[in-house]
Amino acid sequence: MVYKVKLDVFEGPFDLLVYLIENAEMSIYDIQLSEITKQYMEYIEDMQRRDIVLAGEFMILAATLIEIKSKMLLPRNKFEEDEEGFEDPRSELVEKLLEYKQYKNVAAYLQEQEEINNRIYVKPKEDLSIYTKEPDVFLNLDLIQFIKAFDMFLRRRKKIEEVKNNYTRIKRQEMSMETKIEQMKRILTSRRKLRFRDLLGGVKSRYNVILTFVSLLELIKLKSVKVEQKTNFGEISIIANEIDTQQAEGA
Amino acid sequence: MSSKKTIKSAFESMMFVWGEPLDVKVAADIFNIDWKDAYEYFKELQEEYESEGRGIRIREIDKSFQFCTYIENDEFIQRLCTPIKEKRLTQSAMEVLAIIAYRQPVTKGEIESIRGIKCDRVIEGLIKKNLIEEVGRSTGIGRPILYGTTKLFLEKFGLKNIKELPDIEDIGNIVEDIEETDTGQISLEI
Amino acid sequence: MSSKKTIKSAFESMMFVWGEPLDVKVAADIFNIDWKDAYEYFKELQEEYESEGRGIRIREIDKSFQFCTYIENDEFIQRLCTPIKEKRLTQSAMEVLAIIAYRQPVTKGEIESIRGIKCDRVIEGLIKKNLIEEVGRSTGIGRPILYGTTKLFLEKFGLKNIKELPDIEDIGNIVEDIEETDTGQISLEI
Repeated sequence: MVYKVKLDVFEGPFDLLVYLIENAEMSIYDIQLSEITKQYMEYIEDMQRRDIVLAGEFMILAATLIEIKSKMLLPRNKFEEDEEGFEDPRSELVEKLLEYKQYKNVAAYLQEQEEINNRIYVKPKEDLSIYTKEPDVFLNLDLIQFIKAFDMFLRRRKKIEEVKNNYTRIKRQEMSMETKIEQMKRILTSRRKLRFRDLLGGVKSRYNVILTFVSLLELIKLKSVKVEQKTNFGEISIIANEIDTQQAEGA
Repeated sequence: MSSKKTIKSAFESMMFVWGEPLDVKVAADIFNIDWKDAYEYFKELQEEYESEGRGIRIREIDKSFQFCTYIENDEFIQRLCTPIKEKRLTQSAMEVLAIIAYRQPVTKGEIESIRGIKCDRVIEGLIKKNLIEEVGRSTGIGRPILYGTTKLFLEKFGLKNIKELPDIEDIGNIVEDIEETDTGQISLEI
Repeated sequence: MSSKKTIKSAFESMMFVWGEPLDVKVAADIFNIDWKDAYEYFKELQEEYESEGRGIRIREIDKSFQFCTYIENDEFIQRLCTPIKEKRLTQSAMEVLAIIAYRQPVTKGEIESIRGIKCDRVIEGLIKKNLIEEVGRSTGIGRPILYGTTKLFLEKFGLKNIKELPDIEDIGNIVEDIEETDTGQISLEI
């Protein structure tokens, strides 16, 4: 039987196959594979003759059909036939075709719905530009955000307090006047004459300067050193008192 | 606090100016009322227009409500004017849309394996028409994009929500019924 | 010949689609009926929408009829259509508000000593936003103003009363809880 299909545009190889099966009045559950494969191939050849670009998927299905056909031609072995689990090589294809057919039906249903809905009209949105000029300012408040903000503040404050505490601790740990005096005395034993800045030991923090100066005053009071300053804000020269140095050395 | 009557009347005005489906939540927020109450009011209005046989009706789309014309009046509307109709969807677009509607969220790969053919272009077209959209990514290899239908899809096909789609098992019968009814009508007209 | 009911329903659909005032003559011609009858039908429809207190009404303009919104609903339409701009409180405003909320009634001096920074402007801003208010005067030197939170403050934060504020000792924990939940969500997203 020479089968002529009109050149509809098919939506894919399954679409074509379903068409062929239905046209041949075959049951989808019992596809006569030789017949349907022949028709399918004829159709594809026809398409190619007409120079219609066929998607690769049409060829893949053709190959699948031929594969199934050859499997069915193979003599079945007795053992397999007795098995309950014997699988018809067509079953996978049938399953796919049934699923596809279902969605084809859905497509038809949607088409109906679209048609029905096309009979209903809606109106466009009114020109709302008169309302959209000045937006309403709306204060967005959220309790969680509020708590978070406050917590952040509390944490920050706690941190500052901690830093402050550390700061005082460090201060207490800084050199005492007694230690400073001892240190200065040691320097004065090796160098009998020096400048105030030599006593700072490179640390020019306010604390160290004051500490050094106060210690120096103490040493003056103890008559351990003599101090000279030639001009206001000028260099302070310090000269160690011999006796005292010797005492220090002896100690 | 506004009375129910006032609120329902306001909902009608709001739907009218809005044109597009009006979100129940938006409407409820304007009166600071419960979503459920607002929904109830919309349903009551819908029922009123229907029972009075009005030429305008209210339809529900995805928790939104919209004024529209009574379907049976389309003939008279067309006599008055020819409203611009959108181009109908192609058969392939319908098939892809059908698969996405029932299997969403679904990947392109799944769609293609059901149809047995590539469908990049069709998907692109449906996205452009705003009938489908990306709804996430699959956890599978390559994390492919998952597609789902949009609100416009519901609107275009006159569905309240996606659950209103008939059971896929029944679809065959429904389509046959429609075809039979159509034939019936034609023979009556002759 | 169409029934009066059909014609009236069609008129409604036609007015709805037409948008602009629909000429009675045009409408009458579609049904091949008398101008007078058509006019009568439009007047009946107008009367129906009015007596039912609908949110959409029909107005007559020079022998034409048109759907429009009910004038008293203008306020609600405006609320629907006016875009909302969200504004948030600054961090300093939040801090001052928090101190007031927890220590009220409280003077500006106390707030400033807690924050270690002047806050005249912030307090002014909060008063303007009606989130805080003057609640009296302290008995201290100079009788400084005492501040407290307002009813709007409770409303905006969804609190029944000021006692519903989380315990200040718990604040650290609460924030940690929130952060943990947040992290949980993030890890789920990955």
